[in-house]
Amino acid sequence: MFGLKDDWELEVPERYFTLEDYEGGTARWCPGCGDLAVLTAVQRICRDEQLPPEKTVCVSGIGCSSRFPHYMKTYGFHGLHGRALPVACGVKSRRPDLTVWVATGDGDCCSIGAGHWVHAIRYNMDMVVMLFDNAIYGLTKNQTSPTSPQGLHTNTHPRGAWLPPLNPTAATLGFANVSFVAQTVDWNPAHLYATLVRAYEHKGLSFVRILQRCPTYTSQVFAEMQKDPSQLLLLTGGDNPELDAATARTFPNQQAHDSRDLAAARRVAEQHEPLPIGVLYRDPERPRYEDFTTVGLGMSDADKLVGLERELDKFSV
Amino acid sequence: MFGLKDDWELEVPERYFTLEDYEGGTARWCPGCGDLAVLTAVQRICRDEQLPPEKTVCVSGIGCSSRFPHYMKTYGFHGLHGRALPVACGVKSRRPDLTVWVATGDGDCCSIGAGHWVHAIRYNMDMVVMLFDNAIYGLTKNQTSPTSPQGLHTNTHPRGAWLPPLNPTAATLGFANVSFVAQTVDWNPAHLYATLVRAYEHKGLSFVRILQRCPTYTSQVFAEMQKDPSQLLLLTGGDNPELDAATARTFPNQQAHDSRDLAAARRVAEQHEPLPIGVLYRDPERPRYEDFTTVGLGMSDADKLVGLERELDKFSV
Amino acid sequence: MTSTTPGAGATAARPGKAPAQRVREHIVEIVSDSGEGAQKAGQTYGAVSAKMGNGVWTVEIIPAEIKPPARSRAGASGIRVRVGSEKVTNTGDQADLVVALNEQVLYGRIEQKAYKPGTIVLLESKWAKDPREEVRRDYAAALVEFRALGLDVREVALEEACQQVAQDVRVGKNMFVLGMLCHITCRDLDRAMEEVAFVFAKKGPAVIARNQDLVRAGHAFGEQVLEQRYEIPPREITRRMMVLNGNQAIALGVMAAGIEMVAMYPITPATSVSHHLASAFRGVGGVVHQAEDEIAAIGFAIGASYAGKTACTVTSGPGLALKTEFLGLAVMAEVPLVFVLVQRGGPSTGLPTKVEQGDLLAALYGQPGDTPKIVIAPATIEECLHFVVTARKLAEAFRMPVMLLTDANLATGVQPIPRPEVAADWLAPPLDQSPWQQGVTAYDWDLDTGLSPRPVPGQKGGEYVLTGLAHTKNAKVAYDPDSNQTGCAMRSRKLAVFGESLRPPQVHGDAEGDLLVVGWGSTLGSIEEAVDRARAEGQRVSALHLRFLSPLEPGLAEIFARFRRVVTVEINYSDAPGAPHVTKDNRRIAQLAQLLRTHTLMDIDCWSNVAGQPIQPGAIHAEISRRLQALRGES
Amino acid sequence: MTSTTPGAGATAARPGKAPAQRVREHIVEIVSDSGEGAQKAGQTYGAVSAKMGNGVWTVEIIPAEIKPPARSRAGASGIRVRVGSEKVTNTGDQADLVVALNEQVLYGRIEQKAYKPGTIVLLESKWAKDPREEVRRDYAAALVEFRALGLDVREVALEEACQQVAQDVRVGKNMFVLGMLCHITCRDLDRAMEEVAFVFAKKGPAVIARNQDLVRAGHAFGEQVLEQRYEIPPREITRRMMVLNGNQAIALGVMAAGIEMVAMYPITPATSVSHHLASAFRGVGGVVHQAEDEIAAIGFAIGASYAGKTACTVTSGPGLALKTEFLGLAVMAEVPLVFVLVQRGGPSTGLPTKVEQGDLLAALYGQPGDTPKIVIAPATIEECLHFVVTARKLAEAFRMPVMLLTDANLATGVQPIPRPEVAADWLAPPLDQSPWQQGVTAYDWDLDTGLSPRPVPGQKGGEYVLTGLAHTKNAKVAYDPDSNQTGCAMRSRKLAVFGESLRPPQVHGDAEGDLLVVGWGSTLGSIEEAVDRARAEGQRVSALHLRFLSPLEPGLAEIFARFRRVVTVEINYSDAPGAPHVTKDNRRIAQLAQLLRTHTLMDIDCWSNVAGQPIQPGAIHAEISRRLQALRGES
Ligand SMILES: Cc1ncc(C[n+]2csc(CCOP(=O)(O)OP(=O)(O)O)c2C)c(N)n1
Ligand SMILES: Cc1ncc(C[n+]2csc(CCOP(=O)(O)OP(=O)(O)O)c2C)c(N)n1
Ligand code: SF4
Ligand code: SF4
Ligand SMILES: [Mg+2]
Ligand SMILES: [Mg+2]
Repeated sequence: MFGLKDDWELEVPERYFTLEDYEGGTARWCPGCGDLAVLTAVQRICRDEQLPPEKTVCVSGIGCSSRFPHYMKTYGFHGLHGRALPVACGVKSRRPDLTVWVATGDGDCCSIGAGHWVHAIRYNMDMVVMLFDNAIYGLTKNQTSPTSPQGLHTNTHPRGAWLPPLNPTAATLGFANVSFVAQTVDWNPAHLYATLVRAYEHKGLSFVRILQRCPTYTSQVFAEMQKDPSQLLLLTGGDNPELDAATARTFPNQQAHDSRDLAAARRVAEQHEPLPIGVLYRDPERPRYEDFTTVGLGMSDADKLVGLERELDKFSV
Repeated sequence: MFGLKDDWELEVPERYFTLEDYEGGTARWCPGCGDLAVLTAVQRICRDEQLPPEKTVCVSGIGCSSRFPHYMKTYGFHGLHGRALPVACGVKSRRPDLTVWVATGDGDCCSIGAGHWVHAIRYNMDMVVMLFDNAIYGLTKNQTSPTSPQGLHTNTHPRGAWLPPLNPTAATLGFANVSFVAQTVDWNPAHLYATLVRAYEHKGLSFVRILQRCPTYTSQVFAEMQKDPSQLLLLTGGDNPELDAATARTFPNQQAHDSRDLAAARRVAEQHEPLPIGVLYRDPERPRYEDFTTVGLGMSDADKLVGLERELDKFSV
Repeated sequence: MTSTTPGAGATAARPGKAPAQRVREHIVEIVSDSGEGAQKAGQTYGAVSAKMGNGVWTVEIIPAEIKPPARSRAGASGIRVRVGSEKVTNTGDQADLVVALNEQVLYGRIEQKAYKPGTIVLLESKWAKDPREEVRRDYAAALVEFRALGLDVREVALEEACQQVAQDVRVGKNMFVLGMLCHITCRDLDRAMEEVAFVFAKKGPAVIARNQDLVRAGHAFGEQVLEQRYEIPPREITRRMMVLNGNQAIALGVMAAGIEMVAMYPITPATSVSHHLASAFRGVGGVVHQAEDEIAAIGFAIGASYAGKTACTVTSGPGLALKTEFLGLAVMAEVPLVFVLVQRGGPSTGLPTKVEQGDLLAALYGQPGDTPKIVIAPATIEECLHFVVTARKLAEAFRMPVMLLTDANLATGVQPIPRPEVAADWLAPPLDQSPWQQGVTAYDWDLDTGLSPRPVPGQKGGEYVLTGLAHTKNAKVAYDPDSNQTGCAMRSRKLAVFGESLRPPQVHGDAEGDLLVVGWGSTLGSIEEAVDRARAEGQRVSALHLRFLSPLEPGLAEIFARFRRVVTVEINYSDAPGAPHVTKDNRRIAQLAQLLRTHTLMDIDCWSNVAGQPIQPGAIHAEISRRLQALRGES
Repeated sequence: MTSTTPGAGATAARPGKAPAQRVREHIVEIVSDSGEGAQKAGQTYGAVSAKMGNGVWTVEIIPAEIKPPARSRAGASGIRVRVGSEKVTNTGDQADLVVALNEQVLYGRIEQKAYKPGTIVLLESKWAKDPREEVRRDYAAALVEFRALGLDVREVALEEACQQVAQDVRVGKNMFVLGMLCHITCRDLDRAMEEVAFVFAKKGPAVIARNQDLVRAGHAFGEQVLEQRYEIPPREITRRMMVLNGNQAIALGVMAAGIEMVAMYPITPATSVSHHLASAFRGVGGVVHQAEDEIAAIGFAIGASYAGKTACTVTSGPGLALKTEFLGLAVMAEVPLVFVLVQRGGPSTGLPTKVEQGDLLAALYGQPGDTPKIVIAPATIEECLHFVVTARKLAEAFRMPVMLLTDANLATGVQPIPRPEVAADWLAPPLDQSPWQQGVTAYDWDLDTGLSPRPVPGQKGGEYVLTGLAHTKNAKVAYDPDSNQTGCAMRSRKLAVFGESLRPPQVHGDAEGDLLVVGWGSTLGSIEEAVDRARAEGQRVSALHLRFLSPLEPGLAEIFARFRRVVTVEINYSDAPGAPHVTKDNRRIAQLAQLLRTHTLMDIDCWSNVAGQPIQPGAIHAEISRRLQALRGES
């Protein structure tokens, strides 16, 4: 299948993967950076789902968060700023056997990569897209991002960011063929983990916006929210993950949400105070682009040659 | 003001512009192409609003529809495929005195230009953006566009387009700082004209999706709708234009719509049968980017020199 | 002399069976408003000729607008067919015979220098009787103007004659014209009937019969139109041939190369490669991805290639511009990729449907930093097919992008070529998913050659992170001076190593002489034809055609040294030597010439233009003569 | 010899007042973990020196990560300050004196060849007593290793000493170090006090006083640290000076040039231009647009320029790649635009914070088709400011984009330069909104010069449609052969005409000799310093520095001809001559060398690397000596 060599066999049964099998060297983010929490969550999911490291690909753009693949001991593609999604889609297009994780920043995805974002949502290929939203350009040192709060003082807007921020979940919910949109925060490991598991389980493109602390540049942006759980609104029911009772109790605000209702999801996505977290929307029935791109994947050389001769015939005189 | 030469005077009072003053040579679109109707509507608005041709700039990308500026006798910028919006924003940024019209195609705006589309909506600069949506790549001869109906046979998808189409109005309504979204059809000149007038009047970026007939490649796409007015749903009330009674009567389906209600607008934007036309959404209060970019526009040379010396002082030892 | 029916300004004449004059070649054009079927008629005419064993080159005349208004000067839609006894390699000089369905469309062709004094123009005469006065006036004026230019205009009441057989003249006229041309140029009528049956096969027997009747009627009518007939004796066909254009050849090459993914964004004149693939690729298990833009297209292809799949992207100038950044990444991260660039007129949007060879330097140097890559340029339609196969092999062997530069001339030119014998080993080997060898790094550069094996996702133990940052052989990001120097050297080294497998190019003509004409890409046919003509006149001129632009084929300096003068002929911009303010010192020269100068330090001159047209052999021949004469003056 | 307090491994010593040794220059580095304030200390040290009248070059040492972990090898954060009696034009060779707050950060610097045997290293000694065993072990090992390399390591109990005055050592240590360095290198303590007051002005008198105390304490402590003191006699200051880096100079240049719009997208090392402008631009009525990406940034700038406003875009390699298509449009449609390119290590994402001169060919040839434009390269921080003014003038006079190539070396190097006398006529003239002259077309090319006046929206009667398609002088789309040829020729002609206003560049040194070293951009200081050293030794070597890359300055061939050998020194890739498989024939050479070869057909050699470091004068000097020796061998 898929042009695999005959002599290759999947050896999964003989192997058991531990967390270490996914740990690719010491992460070099700033102390307290939320990226680390996400890394840990993904490594745990890989372990819990026993994903063979060689069949797992982490794709990213450029930014602090896009260093993600370097800290995974899987295959990785740390490409160009804003271009994680086309690469990830290309990887998946003819390799449906690979598990694809995408790490992208608010600048990477929502600014320079915005066009690909619109279209990757529409392609709806089976992958988890993690938007590390720290409301700032981290790697280039403190410039305004599309999700920076209006008035935020940055190096490019020293008198405060001019415009109201873009809302990544609301925008995504307006794109055609959207199939999974969730929101979570890096500082609640249980919710983060559970949400990413849901994303992983969904067949199609799972878009997860992760509010991510950047203590170096935007410590103030999520500080309140982090201290005061009442600023979060836990979505429950529907496709939302079941949290253990202890974790669930830490959320004073909870709301049952029908994640199959697009209009409801859009309404919820507009909310800020408290900020909804959980699965906003899911539609398991949306067509996936790989259903088209994988056609013919297993074709034998003999069949290809027959096909080729047939094509040559069409031009022959 | 705005660095204009002292000896220049606005002579508008002495001039009266006729339609001819906006007609820039024979349009070279295919017979029956809907682009012509839009051109005529814009020329009429220019005349009716008595816009000085020299103060009017039409900006476009590349595509059949992007030939638009060539047929206007105003200033024009027929730039690069997908890049009409950044150019238009640049024009407006320091020339708030100019009226800017943008002509862009469904490929130009929603495919290659999608990233700029997201952000131009957010900048919300005062201009009218006309999306000529013929559901196809016209100029390059019949390739699938993001708005092509699923199953449409094109040169790149001879067995039918794979994915469900992107909905330009629904997407735009998900972008931050959106201030005006309307939808109309090229084959109803009264509604087209009235809608574009509303767009012109709105201060901020007015995004108007115009369903545009392409008899050459997608004659079937809007044919039914064109023949059968019951496939359209006329939005009324709120910011919607008042149509004359005769025109209004031709719409069997009408619906009162609160164009200040974003959720309602999004709901309406999802409707297809019948297809809503009119102003889906308007918010006159959104910040406009030119409020920031025009700061300092009128500064005198003397003041600039003072400012400059002050800056040099900061580095001086 | 001309039409059968008395029409305004048409002289009645009834020649008998016209005598056939033997010619070595003959160029016809059919020009009309768009939608009149001229192209179908011409293609069929070309196919008939190819089947007869003639050399053929067909090229469509495409108007700038999708559907220009009727009778517009810039709206010429049509086709040119050059038929010869020998192999025909280019579109040729000015036409011998033109069938024009109205007079206005001829203006554009005249502007493009398609005709010469003496070109016979068979012009539809109905306009002389048009109810609109301005039409009659324009028609009359054109007749005067065309004749003043020396065109041999014959008014022909085509529509009137056709009406007698056609249900709908507008639809049928093209086949009538086909028949007429078959008569005039002695094409085999039976083959024409066969070909018509083939072309209309899908439409059913009634349509076939109707069209065959039209051809027959046109054939009969042809007798009455022109006293001359031309015979272009064919050669016996010994190999199985295919008739196709360069873009179709590339599409077939993609399939034959075992490439399984082409990611693209529509752009003229590259798009038709994907049109063809979109319908055919499935037959060999491949897929076309129409991306949201060019950046995404190349990114998608690179992603697929990273994942071990053979991938290709196809574009033209503006698309190349957008792919610049990803192309640099592919070089840096050593991702195999076949990059097909169908060049068109530039700069910027330029002349989208016209030919230019103006992207050579952008391909070589366009990406910031040092980006060694292989750049090759097929010179014929046949090479368009085979070079894709080569490109894929090289991309994988050298773990780098390979660029294939063609142009609008190759893309749209149609020619019979030998049908290739495709072998299974052209196809991609199955994806290697065996465990990666322990101890081998992700970029395990052979320090001598720069070559390294490539791990592919799925290979256990090969896990690495591809990055566009400077990196070590372990694929680890590194900012130290030595790592970057080493990485750059290894990537560059591969070109030196590949270059060693190349042989010096063959000189066409004598190995020494007065003048060497150097070219690349689609100009091969015209250049060699021009050189052959000059050589037949006894001139000491030869031609050299380069297929490899990076690395260059070896031995160029030695070859050049054996000629008194070396000049490149290219379709791209160079300052005209005598132009105001242009000196020998500041002259901006053509792109290959520039490359060859820095490479050989020899005074390579250039002769180039950006007229957007294939360079005609006649024009090259004239330039050769001019230069040789100047040289004789010198010595 | 070392610390005042008995610490593990530190020898107690109490030297008296150290004697001051007069030196012509002195290079110090302060290296530490990030966040320890080393850069502020060094900048203040540099400013004090500049005010004293010394030549100064300061450059920050920036770690790859935002906040690398403490004590990490790649995490060195710090600063290098080169102080001289004369003007200092570059970062110099290996350091004379290093203050290191931990031993680990020294590894990265050693790797980057920043030190030499004999470099004095004042190393914080507290690590010897660290509670963590591995820290003590690492520290001990490093001492051995560093001393084996010949470094003159002196352990100093810095923190301990500082603790006696500082509220918080972590925050105060940098000022303590500043004081210590002021003592060792005989900096004027009063000026240092002034400067500290200036730096902390915003924080109020208490903070100022506390920091001044720290400086004083450090100064006193300095007496006890090192027996040597160094005196670098300054020269009298005759002009008002400014101390700034190249990016700040560009920002000031933008303001001085009357540019009113800078559209950019953040990218290292260009971003800081926009940081500076974002806070300062408002003072002269200008605005920075942070666009959604680089494509939008240049599009926005082009839009503003089309509308008659002076506009600029600033970027680095990957951004240049993305701007390729719009840059081509600006050339084609003749839109004035100042395009600042701050080069960094490539290809691809490469070495984002490191220097390279690798984008010259991409700037010149990166855009498909023929895209003549002016390309200039400032060679000094002062020129960074002035060349922007020039660029704007040229862009408007020649109606084309002007590219200004700087690099990370200029961007981050800090130097005193004469304060410019800004004139009102540097600013943009008011927008011309007077009616357009009847009968003048939108591209009313002077057929001799290619120049044309430009209508601006608002000008009545000037209405035209700018297009990237081939067009006539009326700005009408045209597909005919002549229009495109003419348009291309007119755009190219402007370069020839501009070139006539250039004069041959000045040779630094004798006008003839054995070796000419040719450079461009930021290497000026190092090259000339190296050449001066070699000349002082009696070598027949000179230097030539090019500021204009397109068009090239005239007379180069004549200048080159007066030297036996010509070699470019560049920071970009070239194959090493002796490397495996690299021959004279296939060697891939440095970018300026390539340009000069095709231009002069002379055998220009190159010496270049992609180590990501400024090329040190000592290294160039060594290379000069090597080459001259080889030459002597030859003759
Ligand atoms: C084409 C290009 N433009 C700009 C950059 C510089 N750059 C690197 S990362 C980045 C933005 C980072 O912000 P974000 O995506 O939010 O990621 P974060 O660092 O915050 O995780 C930018 C502008 C680049 N590398 N390439
Ligand atoms: C960078 C670039 N890519 C591709 C093209 C080719 N191209 C021109 S127009 C067009 C699409 C036209 O479709 P649309 O925007 O819907 O406009 P329409 O012709 O339908 O009005 C394309 C792909 C181009 N000119 N430039
Ligand atoms: S700058 Fe912010 S986002 Fe980047 S690593 Fe540091 S804390 Fe994380
Ligand atoms: S192809 Fe379609 S969109 Fe283009 S001009 Fe013709 S009808 Fe209009
Ligand atoms: Mg971010
Ligand atoms: Mg369209």
